[in-house]
Amino acid sequence: MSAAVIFPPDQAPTTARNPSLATIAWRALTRKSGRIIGVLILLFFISMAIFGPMLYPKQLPINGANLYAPPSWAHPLGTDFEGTGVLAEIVTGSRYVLSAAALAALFTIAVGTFMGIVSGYFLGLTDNIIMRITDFILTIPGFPLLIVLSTIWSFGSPIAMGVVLGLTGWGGLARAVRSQTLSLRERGFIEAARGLGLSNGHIIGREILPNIAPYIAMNLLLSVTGAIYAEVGLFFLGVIPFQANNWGVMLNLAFGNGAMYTPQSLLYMISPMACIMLVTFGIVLTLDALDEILNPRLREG
Amino acid sequence: MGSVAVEPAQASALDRDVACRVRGLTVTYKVDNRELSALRDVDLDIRQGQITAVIGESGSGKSTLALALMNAVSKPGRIAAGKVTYRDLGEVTAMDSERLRRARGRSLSMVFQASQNSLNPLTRVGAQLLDLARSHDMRDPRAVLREAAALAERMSLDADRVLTSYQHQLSGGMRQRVGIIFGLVLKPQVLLLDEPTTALDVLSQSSVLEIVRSIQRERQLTTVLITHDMGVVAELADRVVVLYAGRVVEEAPTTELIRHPRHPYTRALIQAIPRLTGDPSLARPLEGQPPSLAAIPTTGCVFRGRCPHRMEVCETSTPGISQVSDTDHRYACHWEGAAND
Amino acid sequence: MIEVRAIEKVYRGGGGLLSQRAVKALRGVSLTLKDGEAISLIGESGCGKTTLGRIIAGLETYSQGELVFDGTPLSQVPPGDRPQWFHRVQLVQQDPYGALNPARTLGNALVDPLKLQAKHLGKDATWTRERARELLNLVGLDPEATLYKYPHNLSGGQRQRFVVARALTVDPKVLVADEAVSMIDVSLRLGILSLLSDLRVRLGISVIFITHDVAAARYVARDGVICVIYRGEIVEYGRTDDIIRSPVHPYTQALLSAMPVLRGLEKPGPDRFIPSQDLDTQAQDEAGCLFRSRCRFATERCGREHPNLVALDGGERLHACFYPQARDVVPVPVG
Amino acid sequence: MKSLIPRLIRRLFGGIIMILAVASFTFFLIHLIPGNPALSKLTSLEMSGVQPRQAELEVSAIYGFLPHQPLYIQYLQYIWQLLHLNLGKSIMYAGISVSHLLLLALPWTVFTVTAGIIVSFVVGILAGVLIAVYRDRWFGNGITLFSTFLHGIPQLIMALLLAYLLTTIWPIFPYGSPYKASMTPGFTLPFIGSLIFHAILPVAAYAISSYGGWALTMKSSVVSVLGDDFILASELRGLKPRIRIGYIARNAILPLFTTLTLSIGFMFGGSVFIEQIFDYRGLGYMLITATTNLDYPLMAGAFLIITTAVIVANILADFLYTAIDPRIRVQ
Repeated sequence: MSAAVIFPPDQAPTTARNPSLATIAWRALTRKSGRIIGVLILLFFISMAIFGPMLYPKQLPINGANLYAPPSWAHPLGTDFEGTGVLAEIVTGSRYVLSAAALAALFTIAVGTFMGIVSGYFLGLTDNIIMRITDFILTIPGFPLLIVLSTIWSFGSPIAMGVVLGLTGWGGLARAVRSQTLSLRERGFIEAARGLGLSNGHIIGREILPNIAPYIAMNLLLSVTGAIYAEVGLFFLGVIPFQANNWGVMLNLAFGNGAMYTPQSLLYMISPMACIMLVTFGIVLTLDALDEILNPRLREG
Repeated sequence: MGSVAVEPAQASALDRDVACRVRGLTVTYKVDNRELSALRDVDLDIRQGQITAVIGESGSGKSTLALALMNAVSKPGRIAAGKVTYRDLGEVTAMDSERLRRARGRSLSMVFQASQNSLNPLTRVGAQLLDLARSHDMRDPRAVLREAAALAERMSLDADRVLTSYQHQLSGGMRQRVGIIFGLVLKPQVLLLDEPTTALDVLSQSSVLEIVRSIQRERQLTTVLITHDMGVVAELADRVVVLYAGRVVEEAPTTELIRHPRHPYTRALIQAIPRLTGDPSLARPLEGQPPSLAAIPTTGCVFRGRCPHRMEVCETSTPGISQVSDTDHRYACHWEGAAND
Repeated sequence: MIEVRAIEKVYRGGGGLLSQRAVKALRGVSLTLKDGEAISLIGESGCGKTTLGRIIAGLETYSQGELVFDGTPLSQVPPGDRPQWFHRVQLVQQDPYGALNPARTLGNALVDPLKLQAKHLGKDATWTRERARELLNLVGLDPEATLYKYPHNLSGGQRQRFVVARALTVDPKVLVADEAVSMIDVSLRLGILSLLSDLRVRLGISVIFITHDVAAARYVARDGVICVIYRGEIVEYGRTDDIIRSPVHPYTQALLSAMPVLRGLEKPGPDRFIPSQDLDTQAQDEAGCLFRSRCRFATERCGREHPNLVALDGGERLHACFYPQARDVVPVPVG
Repeated sequence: MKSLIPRLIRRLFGGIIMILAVASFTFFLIHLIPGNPALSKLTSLEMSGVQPRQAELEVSAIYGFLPHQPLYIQYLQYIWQLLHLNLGKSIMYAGISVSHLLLLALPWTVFTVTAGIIVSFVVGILAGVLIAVYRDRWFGNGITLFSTFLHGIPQLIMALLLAYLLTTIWPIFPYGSPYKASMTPGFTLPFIGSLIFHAILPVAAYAISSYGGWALTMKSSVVSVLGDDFILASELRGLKPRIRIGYIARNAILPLFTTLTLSIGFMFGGSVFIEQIFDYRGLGYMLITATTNLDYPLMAGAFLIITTAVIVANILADFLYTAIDPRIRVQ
């Protein structure tokens, strides 16, 4: 009996290796034009954060004679209430915003994934305790909590900011990862692995994690947007001492110095907001591709 | 017993006996820009007042057929060719949506798989029966409730309890009986049963089959039974249509089919049933895998990949319909051995 | 040899804090399974047969009684050694779709436990690779066509074969197959059943087959025993042929009656009856015979006294009915 | 009905525990603030020559506990005062009790947040249904894109944009206070009209920033309900379209109530920006001003009340859900 007849063409026996991750990623990216745009936006901002600040002096110059100037060659986005170039502020401010957001996202993911898997896999008392804490964290509104915390802990540096955002933001992810772990447990393969004597470490690392990896990767990017909003918001409210220029500080100064009341400040007001929205937009577009890259079932299609 | 090749038109002898006629039915699904046929060129007569079973495994197209009989194939599928005509309703494949809606549930009613929840989880059973009655403009919706209660009592259910229950308060066997009540309460002309007992417990299965059998006999209700289980067919059906990979491969009265299967697939299927009597080691597993939609060959015999009697001609030419002489038994196979039992 | 000694399983919970209710899944079940023997556990869903299988496979604990493997009771095994101890029993689950990790290749799924086994036996990586191929061949899968695939590339029947191969990686002495064919296409079911029978003969492992399908139970345990379970109790037990030919407990008779008759080849047994009442899984009645509310032969005594499992005519067969009477409910072959 | 009452009791009990936990958190927070403000206040009062007894009374009135006593006594004092709804006295609004200040602030926040939730919920659900119905056409894709875009804009940005664009660049709406400054507050038609007119932008900021989430959630909910077996069954039973739409709508909206609880916290959290930007003297405004002016009793009180409001709103949402879903209501 020839195998070709028994097996449908798309399931024909193959000994060929599966395509490499790079090939899969490239295919997924090029499938929709929006995805490429998303990745390009992100790359643009990342390089701005890395190299941008090198182009400007540490202390940006003030020019009292050139307040709220319209765009010019020297200042393509005009100037602010002190005559400082808006573009210069945007570029130098990006490093803090993006690095703190990236760190916060990493912390959030690490803590949330750990808590969620441990809670969903071991169940019992561990689960009970972790879920109580999660409920608590999820119920308390995030911004008010951060504001209150700012009185006892100065989190002006990107690392401190990342840690704080990570420690207060893992609740949602932990709960989602727990429910995914629980539903994986329902399926037989976890039980089978235990019956075969495979260790808990193996089961968590090799059986559970690969299944929720796409979800975690997507949340990593989503947490970046959440972290950007949080830090920009805190600086806007002025509850954290400014250590460096960033987009939140720009909004705070604009708001506090009356830029709200004059139409001339249009570019100054809009620029930091536009950057935040562009980064968000880039992340959303990239997420779409990431989902396909990491999901073995979608890859086949 | 010899066999002769016949034309499909000749095959359907008596119009008076036929409640529903399917001709040249082809249903395709659009997958990745390819049109794949789930059913191809199906001819079928549903006899008036009888139970006609359609048996097939997954990928045979039997669920698609159930939908097509109500002209309810939905995207990405479509009825690409053919007609489904009922004696009392006319051609459902040509009806506009409002006429179709009036026919569904009223003249043609369907009992769904036991594993499916066919009830709205947020509304009581009684209220949903009233919705059904109002949708079909019954003059006295209360009478429908009374009829439902009578049916419930007959199925040894507590009618008051069932009608005031939500779906989640009913066990699997009870839900399926409620599904049957919905199917019968408006006194349809044709009843479709789609895997009515799959996923039910053994004892529930046999009592549900018993209920269907007795009501069908009493009302002489034209019934179509869609199933994968030869046991259910043997218990209920008067006639059987065997579907494989979207094609009808054999059709005969039930006892005739079970006693003298002709098509190699039907033979293998019956041989693969473990039974309570006889030598268990005589049962033979069926080779190969069930058909997958993407892999159904478009020319030649659809079963050839698993067939022990495969010949060269099976690769190139689609077998025509042969009829066992002087009987109501038809099959589609090139193999000469099929003619002998 | 496996001995199940008077095992009870009680689930707590249901109904909130105030109305804590205990659900008795098993009420003192005793069984013995010799090496290489086949036993089929039959009953409706919710009767406790699955729980029993999972307890034997070490996936669930029991409340009372004792589980004994080759003379060693579980209670004497230190908790740390129990996973290793339960290696000898492997469960083949009902759902072959959930039993395989969708995110990993089949090769990995097979090699992981084999690596543990290799370490245990002092073998090297070559042995692992060869053993993987050997096992796939044993269950009728083509190794080259299987190892590099993901589970979604296989059909239901192929998956279940693979699940059996994976269970064999740790050289079990017992396979517990829990409704192992109910989610597979009809045309493929017999293939899996005969695979289980073959493995038992070729490898000398015992098979515990859990099902509600009496015909499948007979096929797998044709030279073994059938054990009928109702609401956590064994109600009838005996050699497969004896149980099928002359069931004495009304519940067994109901199960056998419910099997469809292949008209044309068979006709219904003269005593066949169809019980109209469904199993009430919430039933609270504890006095008397647990089956009496659904039993057409129940008497006043059945409501008063609880029938215990006793030998029929002093032989090997056991039953738990006050009025054991053989009835012809099985289809009779014709022509 | 049987399971409803125990569930109610359980939820209320859980809520009280939660509020107690938050109160404990604020208590310890004040102790962790660098320089221990309560103790330093006491010292400075005593240094300036106030009688020790008098100084103690004053500090105790402000913070609700006496800083030089053992910690557990301070804690008990604090909780005891809380049980009497005494949150201490404000520092920046010298001498005014925190509970009085917050009582005045509460309606502003509750009014705008509730309006925001209702508007976004209703509009979001309608948009979600439209997207689901037209999901394969440009119209549906258009709304999806628009909703995804709005969903991505944080409250801060939305509020700033609305305020700047619609009051400064295009001066359509008033800006800077919750009602016209020249008016005297009272139950008069012009005053209420002015209140509503001034509230349009802040409510819009709340609503727009969470509208997208509702629309997208509702869309996936409708799509998943459309795939349910009973919807196909209702079609094949020939139910009238009107009845079928009712089936779909009820089943699709229900799961959204569980998301509502998360949204409530998000909305209250956003009040810190929106009240700051639109100059509403609500809870969020109080929290920010208290924090930046080192008025710790007011800060702790505002935080506690915001959290309590969220917890109460969650319990209400949970009840609404329980009342609608028979699967929980009837066992």
